[in-house]
Amino acid sequence: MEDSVTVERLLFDASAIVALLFAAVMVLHRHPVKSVLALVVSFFSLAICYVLLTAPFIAAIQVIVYAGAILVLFLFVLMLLNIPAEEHRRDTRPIQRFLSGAGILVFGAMLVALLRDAGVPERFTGAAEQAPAKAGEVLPLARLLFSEYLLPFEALSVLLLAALVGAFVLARREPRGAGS
Amino acid sequence: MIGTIPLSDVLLTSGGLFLIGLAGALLRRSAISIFLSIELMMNAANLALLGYSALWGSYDGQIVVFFVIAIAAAEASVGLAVFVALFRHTETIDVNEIHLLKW
Amino acid sequence: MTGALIQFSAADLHAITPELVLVATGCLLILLDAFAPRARSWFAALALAAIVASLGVLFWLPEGGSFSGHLETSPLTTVVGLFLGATAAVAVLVAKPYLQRTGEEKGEFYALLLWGHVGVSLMTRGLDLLIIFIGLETLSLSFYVLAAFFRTLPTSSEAGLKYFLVGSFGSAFTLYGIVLLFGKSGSVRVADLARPDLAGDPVVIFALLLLLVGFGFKMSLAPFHAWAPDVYQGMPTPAVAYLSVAPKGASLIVLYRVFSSVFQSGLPGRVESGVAALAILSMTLGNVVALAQRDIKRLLAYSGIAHMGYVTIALAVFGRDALAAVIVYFFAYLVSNAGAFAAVAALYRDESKPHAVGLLAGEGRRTPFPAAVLTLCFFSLAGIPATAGFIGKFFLFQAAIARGLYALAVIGVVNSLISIGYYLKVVYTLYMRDAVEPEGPPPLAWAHGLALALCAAGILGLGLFPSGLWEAARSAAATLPFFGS
Amino acid sequence: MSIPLWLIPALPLAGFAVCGLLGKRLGKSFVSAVGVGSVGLATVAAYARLIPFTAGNHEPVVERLGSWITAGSFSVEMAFRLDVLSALMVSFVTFVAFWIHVYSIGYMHHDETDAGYARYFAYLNLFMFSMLTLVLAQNFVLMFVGWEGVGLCSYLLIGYYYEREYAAAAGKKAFVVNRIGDFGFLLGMFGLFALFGSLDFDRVFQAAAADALRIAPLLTVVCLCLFVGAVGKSAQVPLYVWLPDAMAGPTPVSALIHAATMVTAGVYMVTRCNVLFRLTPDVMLVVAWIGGITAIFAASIALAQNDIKKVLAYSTVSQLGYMFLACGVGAFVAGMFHVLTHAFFKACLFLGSGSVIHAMGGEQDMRKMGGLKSKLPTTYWTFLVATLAIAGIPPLAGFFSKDAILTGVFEDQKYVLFAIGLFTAGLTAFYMFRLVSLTFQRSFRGTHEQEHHLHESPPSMTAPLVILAILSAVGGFVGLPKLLGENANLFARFLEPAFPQIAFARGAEHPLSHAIEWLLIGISIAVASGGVLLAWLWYTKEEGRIPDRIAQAFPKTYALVSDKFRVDEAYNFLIVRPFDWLSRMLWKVVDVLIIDGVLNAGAFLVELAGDVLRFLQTGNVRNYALTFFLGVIGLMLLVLGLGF
Amino acid sequence: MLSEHLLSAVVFLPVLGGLLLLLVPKSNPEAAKWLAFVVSLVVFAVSIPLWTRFDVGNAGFQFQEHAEWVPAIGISYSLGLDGISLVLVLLTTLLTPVSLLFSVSHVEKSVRSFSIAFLVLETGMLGALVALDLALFYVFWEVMLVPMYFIIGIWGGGRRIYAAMKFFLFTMAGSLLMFLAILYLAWANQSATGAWSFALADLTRLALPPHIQTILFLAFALAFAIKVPVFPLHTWLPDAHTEAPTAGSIVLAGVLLKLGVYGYLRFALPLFPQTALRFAPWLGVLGIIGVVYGAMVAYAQKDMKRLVAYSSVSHLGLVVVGVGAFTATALSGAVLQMVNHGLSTGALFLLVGVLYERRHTREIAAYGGIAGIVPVTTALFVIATLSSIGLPGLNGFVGEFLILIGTWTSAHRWWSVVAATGVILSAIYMLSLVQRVFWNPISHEENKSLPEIRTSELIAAATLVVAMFWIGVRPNDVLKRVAPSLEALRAQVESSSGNAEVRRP
Repeated sequence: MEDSVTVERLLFDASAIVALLFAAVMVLHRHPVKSVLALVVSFFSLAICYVLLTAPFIAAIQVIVYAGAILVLFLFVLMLLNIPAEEHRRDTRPIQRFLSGAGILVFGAMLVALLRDAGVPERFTGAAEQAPAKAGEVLPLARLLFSEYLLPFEALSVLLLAALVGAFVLARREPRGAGS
Repeated sequence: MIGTIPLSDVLLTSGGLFLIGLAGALLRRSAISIFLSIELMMNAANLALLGYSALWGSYDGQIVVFFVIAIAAAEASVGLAVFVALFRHTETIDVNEIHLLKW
Repeated sequence: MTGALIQFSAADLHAITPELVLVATGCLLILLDAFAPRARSWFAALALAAIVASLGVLFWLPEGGSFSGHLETSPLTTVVGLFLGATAAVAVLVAKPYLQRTGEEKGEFYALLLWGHVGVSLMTRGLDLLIIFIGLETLSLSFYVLAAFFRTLPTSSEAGLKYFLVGSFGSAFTLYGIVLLFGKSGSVRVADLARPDLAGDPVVIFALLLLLVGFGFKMSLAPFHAWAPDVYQGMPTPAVAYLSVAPKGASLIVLYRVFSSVFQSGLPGRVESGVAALAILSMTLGNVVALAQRDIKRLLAYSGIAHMGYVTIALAVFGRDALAAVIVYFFAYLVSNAGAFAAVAALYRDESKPHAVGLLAGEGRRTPFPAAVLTLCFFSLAGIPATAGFIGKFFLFQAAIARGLYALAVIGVVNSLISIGYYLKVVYTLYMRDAVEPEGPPPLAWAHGLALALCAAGILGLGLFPSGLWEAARSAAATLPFFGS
Repeated sequence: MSIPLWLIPALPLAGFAVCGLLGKRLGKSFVSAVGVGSVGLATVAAYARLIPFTAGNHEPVVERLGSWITAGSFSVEMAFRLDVLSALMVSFVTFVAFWIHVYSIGYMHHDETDAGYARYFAYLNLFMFSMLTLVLAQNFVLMFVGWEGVGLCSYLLIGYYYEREYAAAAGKKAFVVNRIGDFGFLLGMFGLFALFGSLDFDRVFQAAAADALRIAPLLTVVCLCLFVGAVGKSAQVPLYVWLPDAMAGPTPVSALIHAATMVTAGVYMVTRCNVLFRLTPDVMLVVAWIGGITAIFAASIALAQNDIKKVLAYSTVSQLGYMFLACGVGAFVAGMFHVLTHAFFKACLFLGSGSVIHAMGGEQDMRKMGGLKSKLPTTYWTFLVATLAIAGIPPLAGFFSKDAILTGVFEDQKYVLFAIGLFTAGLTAFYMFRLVSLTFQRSFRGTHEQEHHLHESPPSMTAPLVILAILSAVGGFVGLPKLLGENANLFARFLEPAFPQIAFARGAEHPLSHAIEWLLIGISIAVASGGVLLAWLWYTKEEGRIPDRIAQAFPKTYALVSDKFRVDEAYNFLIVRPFDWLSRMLWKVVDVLIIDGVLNAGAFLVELAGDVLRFLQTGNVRNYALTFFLGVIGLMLLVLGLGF
Repeated sequence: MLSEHLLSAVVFLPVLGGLLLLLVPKSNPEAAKWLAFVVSLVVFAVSIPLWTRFDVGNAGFQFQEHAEWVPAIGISYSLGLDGISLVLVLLTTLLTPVSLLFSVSHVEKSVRSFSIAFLVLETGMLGALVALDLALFYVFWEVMLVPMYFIIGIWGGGRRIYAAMKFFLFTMAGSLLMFLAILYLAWANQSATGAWSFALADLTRLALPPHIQTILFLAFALAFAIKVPVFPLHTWLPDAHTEAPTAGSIVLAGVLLKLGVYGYLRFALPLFPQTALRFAPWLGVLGIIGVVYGAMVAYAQKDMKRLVAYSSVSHLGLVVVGVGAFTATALSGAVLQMVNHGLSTGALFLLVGVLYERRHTREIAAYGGIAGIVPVTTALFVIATLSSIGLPGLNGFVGEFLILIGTWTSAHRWWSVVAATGVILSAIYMLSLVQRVFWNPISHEENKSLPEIRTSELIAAATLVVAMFWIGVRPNDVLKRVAPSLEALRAQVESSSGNAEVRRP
């Protein structure tokens, strides 16, 4: 399809670029705290993309849960352990860097080649046309969640429970000498 | 075509994010940074999901994203707990320094 | 879209009772641990009871889909559920004395084990990719924690870290695969993948391969195996006994479910060759490297890698009999491998030291029973006739040959010849060398003995009378849609 | 048919069983009773069958005890045969053997242990069993049983003094060399079976006589194989080497086995198969030449030996050569006749030497003897008679048989062989009298205590001597030459039936004129007495100065001869040592180095691969992630390829 | 009851006995030893009716039993006995008590386990000999390895672990490919007839394309050739025999090796007749190489057991020649020779064991001149030697003779010429062994006080000697039972191979 330039699209691309940019910063920056902050920015701009993709609710969760809760948790742990910046020294095994680089290039090539036209098979674009772009309706989402997706929802509870208990088991500071 | 945003933009962005995450996971030495990169990879997945979901005009994609975010959160809590537990022994989370178990 | 928000029927409730029982018991254990620590000695019994109960329920479930077709109850899920439950039971039996000895007998251990187990069974029963993914994650999270469970041991924490990092790395790939499949089919239901035009689509194949990678990782299939030796070594042995068996079986079942739904008309040649390549690599690498291992847990890890190579042959074969063979193989693998880890747990005294094979010298005479069971397990893993392991290989290679994959079969047997090398190394250390350790392992607890006895019985029982299991596996395999059958 | 034939060998077998199992406990006297008794009974049983047989028409008798081995097309019976040939053999085998058993009582009495004594008689009885089976067998396989059985007994008896290394070695040597012969015998049997589908004497010979032309070429090979067997058993060139060493055994054994009976089995076998041999002239020629060469070769060695038993041994070899010479020229009768007479005088000689050695306290070197005739009169006179017999001085037995052979050779126009035979006769006379003079005449050359102990042997030993001496004296009259009337040669007439007329086969087609026959007789007498006289002159009268001078004149030649032409050394160098070397090579190189080497190398490489690959497991989780990732890429590339 | 399940009884009594042994307290080794011995005796007793009630002249399988095992893929528990298996079964049930009787006075280390292992081994061997279903056969075939592995590895000599591993891996290497071949056959049958089956009778009816036949045949042949062992694959044998405890060596040489030839006759030949006949010449050539090579290498040995072990290579080479020649006579000879080799080599190993248990060395050089000190042992050893070098009147001769003469009448006359040299060679190496060990002057003081053979050992050895004489004098007792089955086999092979390459005399 020949692309028509619209505001939406510009906005999307812009925020996408920002997201990519800060993601790169996150990866490249040697200081953990700073890279976390970079990630926050990247997540925010992703949230914008979400909105443009007619998923405001998810965008909200993205901001609140991800950028808000999770990354803050990261920062918290970083402070707790006051991890220093990865001091800049030559990697003892350059092979790791080299192979990773090469691998990423190859894999990148694949991804691009695949995703450039990873659209929906033509026969089903019809379905795509009658897209109910009722932006930001939460109710249907909730309905689905409690009917169609009830089981995953309940399964998720087990997962969260396990994670909770697990985190508690591991992080709980043990009275020294206890055990063994 | 979602509205006027071509799907390819979305997917390529997500792919880019995935690759960047990948790079981070493979190149960073601090366990936390590695895990951050992995979070990024999951976000890449989310973006793609939303793109497709919008394309199909269904909510399923969004639901999945919703779950993924929750899972990511859970993973984060466990992961960080693991780091803390390990840190108590090794005083570092630089994975280059952590190789009691090998060969 | 009117009426109650939550649409939820008694049938659904009935369908997930097995999981519910386990989850509830898990919570109960946590609470007891917090408020009635003195009940600890009963935790294992409680957990075991829960597992047995859920197994019992399994047989009373009405067949068919539930939760609007997201959860399957079928011969397949029943048989596989039996397999998973048995594994969990063995793990619990082993855990009891083991944790007592190491002073780590906590409710959390059992709880996490049970919840992880729930995750696994959801993987096998889930009819949509989301449930499968959640199940996978539940399993992973629980076992990340179990890996690091011995917080006093640096090795344990390190195992936790490694498992966590590589694991979440892997699940990112799995997730991306799921996303692409969703994108192509517009739904997360496995059934909706069954569209002729999808089978050939490179993106779909790419996505399926990502799934193969992700679940292959759980199966510790080379080259996605690197985590296994380290994690097994650092992880509490009972947890390994579970992790090294149940999730692997579940993963392969999931792969079979998805592949069989996409490739209605058989596996495309290139995919088949890809799977075959993984199988060959895994068999060969696992066996060859296992020869060089000194630590028995690592040795078992590599032997596990090799065995996953063998079963992956069955994925390449891709058919009803092959799936049945997979099921039989995993039952055999359960009794042999879980039994082996149970014996290992019984034969080593000190968790903080590596489990060097050399330390077993002379145990054959000093602690005859565990040693004998370990030997039996190893002969079974090596595929000596009259043991379960032989039966597994028998049906596996039979399927391969019937499908005309002779090369795979030949490479398979050559590999099992190599494997005999290291299995016998352990055996002769047990029986033909003189003891090096001043004192033998601690006295055998009854639970432990029971676990060993069950495994031994299973090995010989399956080895001598495989007929019943094969029939069951056949009918179970019929659940999935297969070309031809 | 009062006594079944199988009983004749069975009796000594029983003796063997008793002596072998109980002998040790029951003591010498019991053992001698059983050992000699069983043979005595066998002799009686044998004659009980022989006398009626000889009296009656000499129709062969076959007694079958039913099938022994049946497999596929092959089948062979337990069956015994009494015909003129076996009758002849049985008659003298049992007789001589009996007296040698008697002799042994005295000879072996000094043997320290009861166990050894019992062992000795057990072996001797076992030998009798085998020998009688050999001669009485009705088919080749059963014959082979006896054939190998006598070989075994000779092995056991040569190695009787097993604690002496050379005795043990000699026994082994005898068995192995015999086995080489048996190898030929086996192939011969296979060939016969392939040709005639049976190994029964009657069947084979009749079939052979029936369609001679068809089978002739293959039959030649078969007969050669059979003859190889005979060569081994009867110590012919090139397989004679075991017989001289065999003297390591007790002297009665040498007398019985290595002179009178076993070694003649080869001659018996060839004669038994005369139908086959007569059909294959080429083989006959080989037989004749082997015989002739052996005769002269062994005789020449005997010239320079100083060990009394060694001289006798070589003379035995030489005499056996004579017998084959006879067979080779078709004079089977003469051959068998010589077998008979030889049995008498050679047994007598060996027993005599035994008596000497007994008296000399084990001394066997003739240079340390001399002048024994006064001390051991009986031994001396018997010995002298036997010597004259073997030398071929009329009218003693040896003269007739030897003359018959020479005549046969001449009739067959093998003049070179005739010359050889004649010369050998001379040599024989010479070295035998050298022996006599060195041993009995002249003055005693041994130590004083030896001289002190010199004594005549007990009657149990002298009696056999006398009897055998008498037989060597008169035994020849059964076979007077044809000159003295057509029916003079009872022996030949008796054996008639053993040599059926065959088409295509050629007998003696040009009979000699009486004049020539007389001439031949004259020549042989002259040669024989010449040899005797020369020996007497050189050794008794001149006290051996001339031979010494000759020896000094040609030291090399003398050394060569007295070293038996160093044949053993040659064999050792050409066969034994290469064999040792080769077998060690096969083991160390092929087995250990190549086969195991390859296998271990394979195993090692796999192990090595493991040891290398395990270091991929660096312990660094980033590397794990990387391997994972690379695995993903690899899989993708493999399945999707680069250009999707 | 017992009567129609006679075979099952014979096969499984030993294992039941083994379970019974578990009840014996570890503290009481004597009881364990004797109980094991008694069990094996009972097994022998039970196996006698097989011999007496065997319908001589009936070529087919007798005492048949059939039951479903894994019906879904047609694995059945079917046993049967014909002449060939009959003699080997009796050999097995005879040699086991003999070995156990010998062990009674010589096994000290964990006696109970030893006895159990031995009884399990017996079941394995017997099962393999009577199984008529390939899957069942394979199970028994492999199960044999495990107890033997332990017997060598635990109760063996100095390099026992190496030997045990080598034995296990070697044999496994062979049989794994056979395993695949069996699976292929079953599948071929399924795709041909639509029904799964592993029954020999069914699979024999398959008409496979030649190239497939060739591959499958080679897989089978490899497994059996390693077990026999045929020339280049023999190197596991000297080590295993040498390091194994005496009882182990007896059974190893006496029975296990035979299973190679047996398997070839029972399975490889009927299943792949054309190919088998096409490869027969190779087999024969390897056989004669084995005869000569084994003999020569044996001659070079300095270790008594090693020498006897290599003599086995030579003897079984001769058996292989007989099988390769494939005439009725040669085949009968081969089967008989298997029994003979079991008896003579068994006896040799037993008597070497007698000496070893007294001096704890197998070095030939450590002996010499002991005939006077241990006359009975000497006598028995000499008899065993004579039997092994094929002296007429003893068993060895009959077998050898039949093989050679049968081969001579086959298409490959020259084989028997070469193979007959074994007659000479065997005399050379065995007699020099006898000379160096029993004759010659006494070279070592400690030998002067060498104790004579014990009664138990004497009985064990004497049993074998009696058997040697019996077969030597009345070989037909065996031959007439074997012949019909062999005839049937030849008929079957030749008819289905359609070529008369095998010339009848």
